[in-house]
Amino acid sequence: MQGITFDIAHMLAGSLVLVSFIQLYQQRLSALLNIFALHAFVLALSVAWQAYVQDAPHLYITAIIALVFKAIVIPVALRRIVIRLGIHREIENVFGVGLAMLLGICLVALSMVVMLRVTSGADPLAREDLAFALSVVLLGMLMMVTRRNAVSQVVGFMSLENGLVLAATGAKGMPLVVEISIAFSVLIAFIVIGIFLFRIRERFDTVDMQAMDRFRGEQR
Amino acid sequence: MAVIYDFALQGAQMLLVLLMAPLLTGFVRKVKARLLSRQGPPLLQPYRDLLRLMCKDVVLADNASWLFRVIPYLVFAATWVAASLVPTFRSGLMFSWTADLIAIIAVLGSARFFLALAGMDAGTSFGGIGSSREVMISSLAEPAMLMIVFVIALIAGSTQLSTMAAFMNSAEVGLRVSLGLALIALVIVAVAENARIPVDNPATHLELTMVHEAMVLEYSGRHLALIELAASLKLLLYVSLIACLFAPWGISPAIVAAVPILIGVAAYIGKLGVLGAFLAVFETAIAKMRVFRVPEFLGAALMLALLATLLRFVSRSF
Amino acid sequence: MMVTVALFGVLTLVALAPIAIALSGKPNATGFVYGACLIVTLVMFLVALHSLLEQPAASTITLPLGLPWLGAHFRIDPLSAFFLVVVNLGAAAASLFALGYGRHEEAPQRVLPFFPLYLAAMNLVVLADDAFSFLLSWELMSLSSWALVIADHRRAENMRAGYVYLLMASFGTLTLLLAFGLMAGGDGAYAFDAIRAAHPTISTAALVLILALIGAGSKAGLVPLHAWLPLAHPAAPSHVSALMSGVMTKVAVYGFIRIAFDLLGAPQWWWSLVVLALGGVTAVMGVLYALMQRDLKRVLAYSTIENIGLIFASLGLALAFKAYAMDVAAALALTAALLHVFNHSLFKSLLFFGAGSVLTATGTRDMEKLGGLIHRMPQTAFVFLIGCTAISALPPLNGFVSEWLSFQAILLSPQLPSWGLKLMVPAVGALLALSAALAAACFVRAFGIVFLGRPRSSEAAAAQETDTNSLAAMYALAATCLIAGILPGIFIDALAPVVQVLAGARMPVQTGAEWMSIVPIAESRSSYNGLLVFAFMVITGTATAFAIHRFASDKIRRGPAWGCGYPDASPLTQYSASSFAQPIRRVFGSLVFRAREIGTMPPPGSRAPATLTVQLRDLIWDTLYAPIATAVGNIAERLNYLQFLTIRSYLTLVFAALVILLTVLATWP
Amino acid sequence: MTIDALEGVLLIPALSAGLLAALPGYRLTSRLNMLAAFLTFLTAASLFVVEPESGRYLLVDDLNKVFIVLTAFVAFTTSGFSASYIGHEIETGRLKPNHVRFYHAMYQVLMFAMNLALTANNIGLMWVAIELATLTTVLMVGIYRTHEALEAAWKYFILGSIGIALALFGTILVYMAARPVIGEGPDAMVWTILMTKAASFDPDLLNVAFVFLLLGYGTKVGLAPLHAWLPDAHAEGPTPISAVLSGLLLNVALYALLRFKMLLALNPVAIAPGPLMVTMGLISAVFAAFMLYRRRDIKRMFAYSSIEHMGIIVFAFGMGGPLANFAGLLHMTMHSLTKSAIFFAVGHIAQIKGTQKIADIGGLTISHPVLGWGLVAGVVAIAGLPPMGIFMSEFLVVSSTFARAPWLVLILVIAILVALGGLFIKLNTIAFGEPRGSNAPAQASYVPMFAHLAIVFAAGIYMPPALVTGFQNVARLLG
Repeated sequence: MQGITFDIAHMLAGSLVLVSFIQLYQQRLSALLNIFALHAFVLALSVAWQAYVQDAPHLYITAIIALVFKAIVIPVALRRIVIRLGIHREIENVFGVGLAMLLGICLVALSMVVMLRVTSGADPLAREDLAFALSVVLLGMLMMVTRRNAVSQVVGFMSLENGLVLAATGAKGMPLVVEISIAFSVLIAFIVIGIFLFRIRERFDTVDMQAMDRFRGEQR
Repeated sequence: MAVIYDFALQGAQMLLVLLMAPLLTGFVRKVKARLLSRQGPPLLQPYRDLLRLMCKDVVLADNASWLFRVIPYLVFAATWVAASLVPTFRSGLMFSWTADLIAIIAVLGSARFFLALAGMDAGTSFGGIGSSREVMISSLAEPAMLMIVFVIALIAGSTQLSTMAAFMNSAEVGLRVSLGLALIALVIVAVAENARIPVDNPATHLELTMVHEAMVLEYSGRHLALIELAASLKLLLYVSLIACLFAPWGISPAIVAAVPILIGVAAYIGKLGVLGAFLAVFETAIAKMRVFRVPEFLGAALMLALLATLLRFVSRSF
Repeated sequence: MMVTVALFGVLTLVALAPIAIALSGKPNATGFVYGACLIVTLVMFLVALHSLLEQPAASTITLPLGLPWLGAHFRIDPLSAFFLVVVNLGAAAASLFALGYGRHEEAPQRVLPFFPLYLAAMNLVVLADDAFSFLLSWELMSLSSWALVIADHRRAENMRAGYVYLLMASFGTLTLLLAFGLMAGGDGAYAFDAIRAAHPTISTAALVLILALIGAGSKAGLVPLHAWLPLAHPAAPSHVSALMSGVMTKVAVYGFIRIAFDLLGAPQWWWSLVVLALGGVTAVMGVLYALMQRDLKRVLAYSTIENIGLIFASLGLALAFKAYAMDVAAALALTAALLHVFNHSLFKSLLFFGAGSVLTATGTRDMEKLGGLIHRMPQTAFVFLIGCTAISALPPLNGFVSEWLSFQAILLSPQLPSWGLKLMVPAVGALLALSAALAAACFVRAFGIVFLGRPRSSEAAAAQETDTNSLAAMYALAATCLIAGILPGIFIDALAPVVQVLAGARMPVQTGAEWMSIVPIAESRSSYNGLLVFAFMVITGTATAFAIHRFASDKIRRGPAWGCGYPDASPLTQYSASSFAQPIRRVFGSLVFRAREIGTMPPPGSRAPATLTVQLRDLIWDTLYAPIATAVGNIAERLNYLQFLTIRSYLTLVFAALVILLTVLATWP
Repeated sequence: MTIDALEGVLLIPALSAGLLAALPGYRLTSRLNMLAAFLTFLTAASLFVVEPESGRYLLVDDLNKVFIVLTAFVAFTTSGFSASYIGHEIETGRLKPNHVRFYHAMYQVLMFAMNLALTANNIGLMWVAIELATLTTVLMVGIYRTHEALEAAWKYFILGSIGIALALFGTILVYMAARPVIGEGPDAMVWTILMTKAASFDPDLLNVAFVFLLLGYGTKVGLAPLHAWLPDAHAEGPTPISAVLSGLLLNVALYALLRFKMLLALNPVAIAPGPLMVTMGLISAVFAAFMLYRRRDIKRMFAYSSIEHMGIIVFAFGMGGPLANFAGLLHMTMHSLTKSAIFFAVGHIAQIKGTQKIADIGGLTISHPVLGWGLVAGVVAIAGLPPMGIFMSEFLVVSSTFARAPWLVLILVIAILVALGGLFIKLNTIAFGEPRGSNAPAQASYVPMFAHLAIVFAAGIYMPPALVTGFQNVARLLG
């Protein structure tokens, strides 16, 4: 029984990393948003499984939040914004997808080395989870760094947060306050980003950050 | 009684240098003239010149200040005091400890300092040219002189001229490379300090080449006399210095006796004659150099003296 | 007891600062502040003199200020008493001078609050007995003088001078801070008593000495750390310049002596090599720079560098003797250094006062625009001349005495066992002799161009004699110069307790010698009697004058000077400051300054003027300071790109930092 | 039910935030704001007199007492400055009345968040509080709605969010490390419990956790290369917020770092956090020092100076030892007071001259002597010149660590010197020379600025023994 629960948790967490890789691979905004929905969905599954395994019903709430907000509401909202603002569908990458994937693999390897090395005393479930969570976090950051487009950066940020949720749920017995705070932070993040996107729409003609960088405050 | 005797001897020395100075100048002139197959002025001519100048009116430049009038007395006093402190016929005179060799040189430096100021007082370019060249020459001659003092003092263990003379007269000295170098350097410095050929020509009044004479160009009458007398005293001082340090034979020790003193006086006059003649020969044999060759000339003296300080360890009795 | 009185004086000075702010704009503020400063510093001078001469045991006090667990320690021992004498004598003279000079100030409210603060800070440095109080006062001294340097802040060059000054001062303070950090160790034993008790290892002590030499040397103006000095000293109002040059550099010397002779314990012989070499080079470089300047106050500032070089050379000699336990010789060298400290504070203040009077009277410091002031300002000229004679190390004034003592100490060098020193010391002696001769040239030039000849500008022609307060200050200093020159034995004996503490021995008692001679070792070795030299010169001079006037002629006629046949020669045909320096520039300049003279001669028949341009390069600035400034500029320019990155790039930085740190962790053994 | 001082410093701002959000009129609200801040300060000060029991959620000890009182004090003086500043902004129309309502409410929310972060006895709660403070300031920075302000807020928001995420990850890791020892549940996040058991935590996990916490909270502290938000946020927001950011928020983040450092210091096997902090501190100090030279915006320049000082403080704490820790605390306190005083001055200057461009400001000591000399005094203090308090802390940092790590301290000293050069080269043009720009008379209260400077001055010469004992206790706690 222990083996199967562990395997399933492992599989779900691993697929989250895989979905992160797929995100990295995406070239088009709409596809990226779809994949992000998938990402959130896998997260929800994983959290639900943890809730089941740890016998911690409050984690179901987190799973539901992840499912409803991240997998459905946000992708829909972002798609609307994309359509309404008429943002270029193509995503500009800083460097090629191949290199990004390669870097991603390196990051995953790094997080494995770091995590597997350090938590030798902890129970394996949490340890695997943490390693995957760190991978997801790092991949999310990589996406933010390699994409030039604001919407895809927001997506990168949110997949980073997914990694955090994964880590938090993996930490057995972590108080509820954390999950709620994550949910809150994502919510606030989204709201504020939304406000900003609106403002930016008012003031700037594009959400591409390069254009915004013209207003650097201090002229060279 | 002894105090009076000491006073008398010190006074005698003061008078002696004062009286001998113009004579030495006259003697050098005479020898030089003879070497050039000229009759030359009489030996006593410098005295007559001085007396004549003393009695003349002073013509001051319009712009000359009080300083200009004070300086001749200052220069004369400083040079005379310095010259009186160099042992001539007897060492260990009453006030010989007033100033050691370094101080004597510094007193001469004071005289030159004021003379250079005098050159600038009238507000003409001549004085300026003379002063600026004079300080350039002295800025090299003075360190060279001090290095020479160092050499001898490091060997003799004293800067007190009487002690130094006694030491140089003793068997302890021996022949040393560094002393030889110091002597050459001292001669170079003496030539430069006294504005002799090849550094300067005391007889010329060709404006662009002169140094000392340009500086005192505006002086006349008694002021000029004092400055000329100071120049003669300075020459005498250097000759006495060389005599006292490198030919200290015959100088009377500090004892109360008449005979050694008489021997001392005779030896002193003899040394003046020999060295004066050397100077005349040297001056006749050499041409005056361009002003900007002088630093090299004096630089050589400085280097020789420095070398001598470094070499003083090399040969104890070589 | 003494230290309490001194601290009370300091407190009064500090309290004057807010009073000065409150009084700003009032017409009598200047008189009040300077008058109060004068009284306070005079009292403190007497207190310091009393503790120096009466030698009560070191007087200490600890106040609950400064570092909380340590408190602020203050102490008067012979060394600090001596420097208190120097500081307060200079300060009193400056206050007296400023009573007159300060009235001409454009913006007194920018000077008045900082002046007493500056005096207080200098006193505090000397009084401080723990590292924190010392450095705090040290930096406060820099800061308050910085404020004084930029008092005339509308002139861009003053601001630049202040900037360079503040940077170099902070550099020095930080270096000293490092030195104290080493001496106090990680546990913070900052009290000087604790530092004395600690015995640093040889390498630590050596490092401390180097740091102290850099730190105190940069404040004192050792080449090549002198660059700020000729900029800052002239920029300040003249009474402040006098204090900066005459007194503050001495406080820096105090810092070095305190560390090298007192706190560090027994010196190593090779320390002296460094100090000697720096001292000798500084002396020559300083005076060569001085000879090339045309700004009168800058000449004086560079001459300060020369004198600091002399002092440090003597200190190096003292260190050498001390390292070999030749205490008597060390005492001689140290006496020479300390006496020169005292002497230089006298005549440098005097000269700066003179320069200040000239500046007030003519409105310029440019020597090429001055001349002939001896007619217009005879009294200033007279005292300035005394200052010039003294600083040129000419007998019978005081500058010669300390220089003579240095030479006597140098002549003891054959007794040193180290061959390096045996060969080095005479070479340094040559450098000192060279610098002394050049100093004489420099001050012939300074006095001759400024005071003699004919006025080179209408301002110089219309100059007025300065006021009585200023003159009183200058006369007082000139008289002290003369007294110290003809009766040096008294001053040497007064220094004996200081030297006894630092060198373990003292010079023989001088005041007992017949006719007030000074005899450093033995009369057969060397002696000098300033009183007799002076008396002989006065007697022979006046006797001669009397005799000639009485028996020969005393008539005077006036006539035009010989002008080579040209009528009405313009004053500009006189020798100028630059032309006066030309022979020396030719001799030394091509090496030291890369001096080049570019002359253009118009073709025959042309009426265009011929021109002569002299180019001098400050090699130390070019090779040391300019590259640092350029490097800082370049680095700043490069790093500045980081201000203009996109958010994504900043994220990349964060990301990179994270990845690097994780990698470090992953590979941590 | 009685409310102790600890709850008081949370409740007063929280309640007044609600009140201020509801009330119109800037005169009234700014006074109320001041009143609330003053009450908070009084309450905080009472901590020194009566120390309440640390509870399960709130804690008080020597370390955070210092921070709380400092925060409350600067927040109070800043509210005073803010009152006159905002008045001017309303007059010139840069801010609308409804913005002001929002502003004051946010000001109190910010105070609440900071106090919560300082008093929280739970690593999760502390995290929440710091995030709340960050988000509040994001909104305040963007309040002018200009391109630059929005861009600065956006930059702040994005970089801050990354910091939030990293810090959360670190917090989770600490929990993971504590769980095997303390057991599941909220206990494993309570400071007081964590501290007693830290020795037996998994050291490797703590190491990773500290990396994330250092980067996460380090972003808020403004350590290079995580600093990018800081200069722009300082430059584009209202000046009172710049003062609060530099003077307080950076401290609060630093406080969090220090707490975790204490935790790690208790674990004998964990890599000492020292080297990491020392490295980051040095990088920040050197980097910020050089950045001063090319600044053209007066507020941005002082923002970089804050980075430099944060670098020095982090360096001091990283080096550790009773003296260096003492120095770090002292430096932090003095920097808060001085930097906020400088921002008060800068705020008035920018309002008088109508610009923040250094090139357009000049000769202040002539045109506005009080303001100009106040700025000079501030810069003198911030550059570490005596007799101000920062001199004392820099003295202690450098002298106590030089024997241990000479090369590192040498770098620090160079940074200090370079920074001094950068500050004064700008000060020279701002405060001296011919006056440039508008000569409008200043209508501002200088009391907050000079109050700060007076404290900084006094601390440089005399520190009350009670304060010293407190600092020394904390220094000992920090290891």
